[in-house]
Amino acid sequence: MTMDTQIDLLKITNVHKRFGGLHALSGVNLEVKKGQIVGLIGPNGAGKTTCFNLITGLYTANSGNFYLNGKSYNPVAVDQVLKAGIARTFQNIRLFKEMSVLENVMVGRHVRTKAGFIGAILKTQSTMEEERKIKERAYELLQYVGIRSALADQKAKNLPYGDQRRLEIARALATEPLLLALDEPAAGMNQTEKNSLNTLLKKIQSDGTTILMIEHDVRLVMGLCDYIFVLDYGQVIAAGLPEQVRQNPAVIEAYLGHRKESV
Amino acid sequence: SCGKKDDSKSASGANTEIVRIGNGAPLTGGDSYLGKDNENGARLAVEEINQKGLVINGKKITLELLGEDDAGDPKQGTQVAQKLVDSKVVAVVGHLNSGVSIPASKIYNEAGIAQITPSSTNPELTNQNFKNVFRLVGTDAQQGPILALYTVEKLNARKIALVDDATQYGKGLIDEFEKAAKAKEAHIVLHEATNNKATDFKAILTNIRAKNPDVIVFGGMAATGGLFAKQARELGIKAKIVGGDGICSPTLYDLAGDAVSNVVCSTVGVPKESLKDGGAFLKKYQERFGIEVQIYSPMAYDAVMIIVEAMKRANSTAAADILKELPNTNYEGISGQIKFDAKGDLKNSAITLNDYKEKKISTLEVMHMQ
Amino acid sequence: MDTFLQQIINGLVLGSIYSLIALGYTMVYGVLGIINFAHGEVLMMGAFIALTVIKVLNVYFPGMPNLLILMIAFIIAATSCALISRYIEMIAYRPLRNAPRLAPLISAIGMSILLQTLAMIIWGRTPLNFPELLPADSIPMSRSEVSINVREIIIILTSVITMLGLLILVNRTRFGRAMRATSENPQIAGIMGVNVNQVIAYTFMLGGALAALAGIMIASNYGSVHFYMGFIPGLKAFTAAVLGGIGNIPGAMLGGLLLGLIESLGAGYIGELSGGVFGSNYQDIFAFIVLICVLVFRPSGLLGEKLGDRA
Amino acid sequence: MLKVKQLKISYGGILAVNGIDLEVRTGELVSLIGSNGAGKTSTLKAIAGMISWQSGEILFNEVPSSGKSYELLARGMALVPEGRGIFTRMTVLENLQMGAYSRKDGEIEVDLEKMYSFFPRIKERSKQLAGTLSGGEQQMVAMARALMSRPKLLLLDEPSMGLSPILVDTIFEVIERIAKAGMTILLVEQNAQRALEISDRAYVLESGQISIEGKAEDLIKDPRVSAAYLGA
Amino acid sequence: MTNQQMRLWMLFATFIAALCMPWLVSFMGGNYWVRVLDFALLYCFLALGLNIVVGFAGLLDLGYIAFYAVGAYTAGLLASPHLTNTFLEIKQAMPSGLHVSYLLILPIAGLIAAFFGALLGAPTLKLRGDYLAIVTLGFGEIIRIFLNNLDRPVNLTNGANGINGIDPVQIGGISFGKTLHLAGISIPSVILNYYLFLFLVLMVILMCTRIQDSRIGRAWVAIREDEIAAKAMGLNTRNLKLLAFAIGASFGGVSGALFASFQGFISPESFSLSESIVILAMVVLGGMGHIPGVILGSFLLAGFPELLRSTMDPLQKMMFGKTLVDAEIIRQLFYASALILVIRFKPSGLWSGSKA
Ligand SMILES: Nc1ncnc2c1ncn2[C@@H]1O[C@H](COP(=O)(O)OP(=O)(O)OP(=O)(O)O)[C@@H](O)[C@H]1O
Ligand SMILES: Nc1ncnc2c1ncn2[C@@H]1O[C@H](COP(=O)(O)OP(=O)(O)OP(=O)(O)O)[C@@H](O)[C@H]1O
Ligand SMILES: [Mg+2]
Ligand SMILES: [Mg+2]
Repeated sequence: MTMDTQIDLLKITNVHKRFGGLHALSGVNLEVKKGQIVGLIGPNGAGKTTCFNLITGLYTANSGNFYLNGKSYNPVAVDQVLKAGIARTFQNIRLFKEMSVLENVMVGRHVRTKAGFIGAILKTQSTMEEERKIKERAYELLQYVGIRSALADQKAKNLPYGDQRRLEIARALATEPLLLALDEPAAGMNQTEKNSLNTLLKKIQSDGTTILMIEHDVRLVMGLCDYIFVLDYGQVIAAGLPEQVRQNPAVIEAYLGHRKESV
Repeated sequence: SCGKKDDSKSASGANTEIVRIGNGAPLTGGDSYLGKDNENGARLAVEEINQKGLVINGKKITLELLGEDDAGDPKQGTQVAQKLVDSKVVAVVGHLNSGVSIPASKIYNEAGIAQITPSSTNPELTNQNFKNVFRLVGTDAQQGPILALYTVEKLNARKIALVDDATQYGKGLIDEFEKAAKAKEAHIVLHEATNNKATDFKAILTNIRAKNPDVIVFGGMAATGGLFAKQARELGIKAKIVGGDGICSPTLYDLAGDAVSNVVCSTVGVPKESLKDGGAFLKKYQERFGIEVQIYSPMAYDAVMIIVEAMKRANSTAAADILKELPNTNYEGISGQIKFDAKGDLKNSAITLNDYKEKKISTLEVMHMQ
Repeated sequence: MDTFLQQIINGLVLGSIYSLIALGYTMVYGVLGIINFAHGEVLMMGAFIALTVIKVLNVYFPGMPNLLILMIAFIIAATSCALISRYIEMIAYRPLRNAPRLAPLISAIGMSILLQTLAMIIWGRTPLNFPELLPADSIPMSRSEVSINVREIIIILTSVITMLGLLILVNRTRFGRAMRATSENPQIAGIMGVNVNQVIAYTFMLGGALAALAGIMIASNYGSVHFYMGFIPGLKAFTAAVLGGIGNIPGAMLGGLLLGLIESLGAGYIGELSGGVFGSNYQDIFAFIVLICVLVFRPSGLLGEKLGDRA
Repeated sequence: MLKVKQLKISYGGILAVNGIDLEVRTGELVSLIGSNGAGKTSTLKAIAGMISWQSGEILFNEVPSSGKSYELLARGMALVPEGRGIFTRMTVLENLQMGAYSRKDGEIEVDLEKMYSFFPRIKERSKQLAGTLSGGEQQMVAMARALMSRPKLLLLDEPSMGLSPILVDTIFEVIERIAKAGMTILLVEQNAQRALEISDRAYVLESGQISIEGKAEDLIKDPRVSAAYLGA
Repeated sequence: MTNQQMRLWMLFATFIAALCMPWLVSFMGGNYWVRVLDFALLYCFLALGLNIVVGFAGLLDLGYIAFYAVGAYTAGLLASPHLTNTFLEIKQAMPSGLHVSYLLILPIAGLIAAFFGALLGAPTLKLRGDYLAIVTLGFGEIIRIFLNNLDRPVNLTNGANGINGIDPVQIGGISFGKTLHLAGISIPSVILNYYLFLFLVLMVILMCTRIQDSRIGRAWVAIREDEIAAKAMGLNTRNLKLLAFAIGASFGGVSGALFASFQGFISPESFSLSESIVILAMVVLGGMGHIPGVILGSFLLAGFPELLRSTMDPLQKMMFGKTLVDAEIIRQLFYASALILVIRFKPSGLWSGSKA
């Protein structure tokens, strides 16, 4: 571990979120250290996805402070959050279904590029050049997450499920995030597919991207994460290294259950 | 008769010739009951002439009416105009709406074909300095002042409420009325507007009721006017309702019911019953088409007649010759004596004021345009 | 004050008519999620059919009481419109269930034109008088000028009762549950044992009968029937349904009443309010501006639920 | 009870299921496992009459399927669909009532109580809009709803997907319980390990074809199965 | 490579065909058909503009005709005697009337329409589907009603009377409103306008294709596909939607100005709701979001009614010897049935270009 990992890349403090009468999050604090893979687990309806939605600006918090890279940020405009460096995937896959696989990744490059419509109409040199680079990078990313380039022109909706998950990750990576937020990336995968996801996430981590991940597969989470937060009823009930969390009676009671095989 | 072939010179007999007259009017859409009425008027005339037989310059002439649907849409209007021009019509009866007549007139003008509108009242139509445009109705500028004269002087109205339907016709009429009435120092208590697709007039009628006018002048058509009169009665309004030729149709009393007794409306020309063919026309029309004459079909009928008259005078069926002769028209039609001024508008025509007695239009008074 | 009260009454009557139509729109929307743009035309057919029945009855059974005539006319018109509506669904909408969202819009437009043209062929182009079968006796009011008649009261009551009936049907009955299930997810409704095609067909038939009712009310109120008569009220009712939150039954009622009041008060007072710059000719604008303002603050209408598209 | 013969399903020309045969006998718990996109959901949907199939035959209680889901339900088949498919805008109670939609007998109330005893959690929430429930609660509602039709054959499509470990345990316990009580079940699961543990027999579906079938306890030990689905 | 060449040849052939078209048509069917082509081109212009909003960005717009109106009235005011007749101050400054060149009017019309487009877009950003539809529909009606009534208190639009005497396009001394006599050939005004429209439509097609393949076009499609995911990918959906509205509207504005010059007269009747619906039908029936499809759709829906107009009556006469049913009624029936049938069998449009 280098010194780097001790810096909080993301830190949220005392975050509250209400939906009508429902207190979905009450006073949540999280820190994600640079370079780590951090897990966010908890029972269904605990508020994990809500937490993601707040961090990425899709929802607005009722109160709370957000810091990215040591600087305070106000997650109200999703595009601003993304520019600042947080990209995400969705619990229910949300690809641009009718667009091609490649185009999905190219859309991810949007925030890091700037050609306008005038440039497009006039086909200016710089626009063409930028377009070429977007495409090039998109192909690289497909390869990186392990989608065959033969599939690049397929419609996204026609990909197998596992590849759709990978594509979502590639699309998120295209935005050059500092932090990649994954909402149940392994949902609906079988064990073998989960294993290869495991490998991919490790590669992303080692290439310098920090990961915050929601996941119900305990084996995957425990094997992958450097640190884990457990959420229940909108509150952090436990946090620590995987081993610590696994032993925590509150966590066992609310989340893990007593069956040994699942752990 | 047969009109399959495109070439108008080839016909069934060697010595007969098919001569085409165009008609453009909305045959679909909300105004189509008026448009079809116009077409029917023209068709009746064409059929009558064919029946009687027409010989021009030694040739037997069969008239053919090309009735096209302009849908009341200016764009379709120009397409229809172009189609009629391409089909080599010798003259055109149409269109119903001023908004269509005006752009179409440019095409007829370029082609040198006469256009006689039975119903467009926008003064702008004949202000374009086109030599080929004629109209068989009074313009707004002609009808409005006469209605004002009647309302102020004959009905002794002191307080007048105005309602227009925000169309070119209704609004044009009311604006001209307002000008003339103000000149006669009448007091306009209210000027309300609605639209030509409205059905509910209670809101504006309530406003009118609050002002308690002697007369309400309605600028619009019978389809709305009938409902207007009926609802006025329901609100207990006793003021007379005065309107132009647009509401002078059987539809008005169909829709207004008893409330029609309160209505006075004007028609262009002298009363039809007083003309030699007027009453007969209404009957023939009813027999031929199974429906009643609406408003402008007598003018459309006359339009065909004066085209034929012009052919006879020119002894030619060429469009240019007909056009040359049309300004000299002096014809007693079923809509009255038809003469044109330099612009192509009706000269010295009469306007008749009517009310409804026993559900029939009946003449109150005949006045002359200034 | 008389004027104001009168305008409120005018608005309520007009609004009830809009509500009545909007209820039909909303119910079909509630189940299929499509706007049945041909609803206005079904309404028109209903009015014409009722008129024809009335004329026939007048010829063969002179002296039959008005209310009985009207009942018979309504029953026949409602049945016919239910069938028309059902066939519209079968021809224009059913094949497009899985089509892109705008496809049914196109066939609905086609249907509208078709029905208008058919009406034009059958009943001609001229507006026809619809006899006064509902009593139009003025109801005595304490204020001299304010007037409302029995027919108008009947119209207001009809729309309120219709709304209540629909509310009960949708929320309290087994068929209503099937409707709601179908609306949320027809496939899942199917595996619950719901015959989805049948539910949709019945919903359309009910919609058709409602349209006939609305058509007869409009025709009675204004005394006029015309092949074009469905278009504008259809549009207004669509606006009303959206204003209230489309798919929501009380919303349709509220939207309709509000629209009627806005139009009435708008036409009544906009002239004074704007110092004569605007007049009653801006009546329609008023309704749309209110609509836009409402939707800016409540993007799913007044009573429309916020269907959070969850991330 | 259920026989599927040479079933083929295609989506716009793409063959998703390519001629499979399978059978579920009365009282059995059979699972169908396979990787993503293998065609498991498609197969279940075809059996339940939610989608039409290209060729082949589906026999339910010896009678060919009409392909109409509402008829199949009336004949005793129920499906807990992938992704739960609860009616989010209805209350929990109404969802359960929908389950009993085609029943006309007077014992609906009795069955409601029975469901509440299976899943005490949803009794607390019976008046709540189902859309606001947590994922696990929704899954319970979906199961209970299917049971409300008193099915003879229950089809389950990935009932554990997206659930927390503790709920996965609960769901599998319930499945075991109802199977023991005599219900015939066809179970589709990604969690192959757990599914095989409780099943009598199993089929493995690979790119639209059955590659392996047999007793569940044999399949768990089968090296091909453990390599591909158990991540060993 | 040869594939590329094929395409080039095809394009070239189409282009030549487009050039010869009006002569051919005018020779065979008369200028009426050329005029139909002219309007088809104008519709094509409009449909391509609407396609940006509806097809690319997925925003249902039922009031698109408003921008056509804005463009038409811009031309109407800047290139007719109307303003000088009503405002004496302007008359004193320009006694012979306002006759601004179309080289200026077209961009101005585009810009003003774009402004209105953004104006419509702003309050509607949060609305979806049917809610957006009704608001845009309302917007279209609002514009039309204003045009119809803005003759008082000051006469800006001449109200329901419309504006007459609008100049035809004039470029380098050639007036597109009159027959041009050039080296012994006379080119009728409809053909001149055809070339003008064709040129501009080709420009628009080029623009549309380029935008579609650009970063912006991609972003629009992403928004159409899934707005939340698009936001999460950092797209500024607000600006992008406004941009779509504005660009789409500017196309409408320019074509409106062309319409005004072509007709020489405009009135609010031309900008009714049904026109908006017709244009939408062109886009949807042709193939939403697919440029060739949209072009096809606009030509078909502009041409088909006219085809029915000229065939229904002769056909009846040929078959039965007389007119049994009024031509306009058959025309309506056919038109309506065609809409229903086409969408029934081609729910995503005649030429949707989806590879699926
Ligand atoms: N848009 C919303 N409107 C209303 N309630 C919401 C909304 N989004 C989330 N909730 C509620 O907030 C709570 C937390 O939901 P959230 O989706 O964050 O749970 P989760 O921890 O991600 O659960 P799961 O593991 O099942 O995905 C739930 O009760 C949910 O119903
Ligand atoms: N509606 C559809 N249209 C087109 N293709 C489809 C459709 N539904 C499924 N497919 C395709 O059919 C194949 C089988 O899908 P199915 O959903 O049956 O797989 P599955 O085994 O249930 O996978 P999973 O584990 O992801 O649920 C996949 O390739 C899928 O992409
Ligand atoms: Mg979640
Ligand atoms: Mg599946």
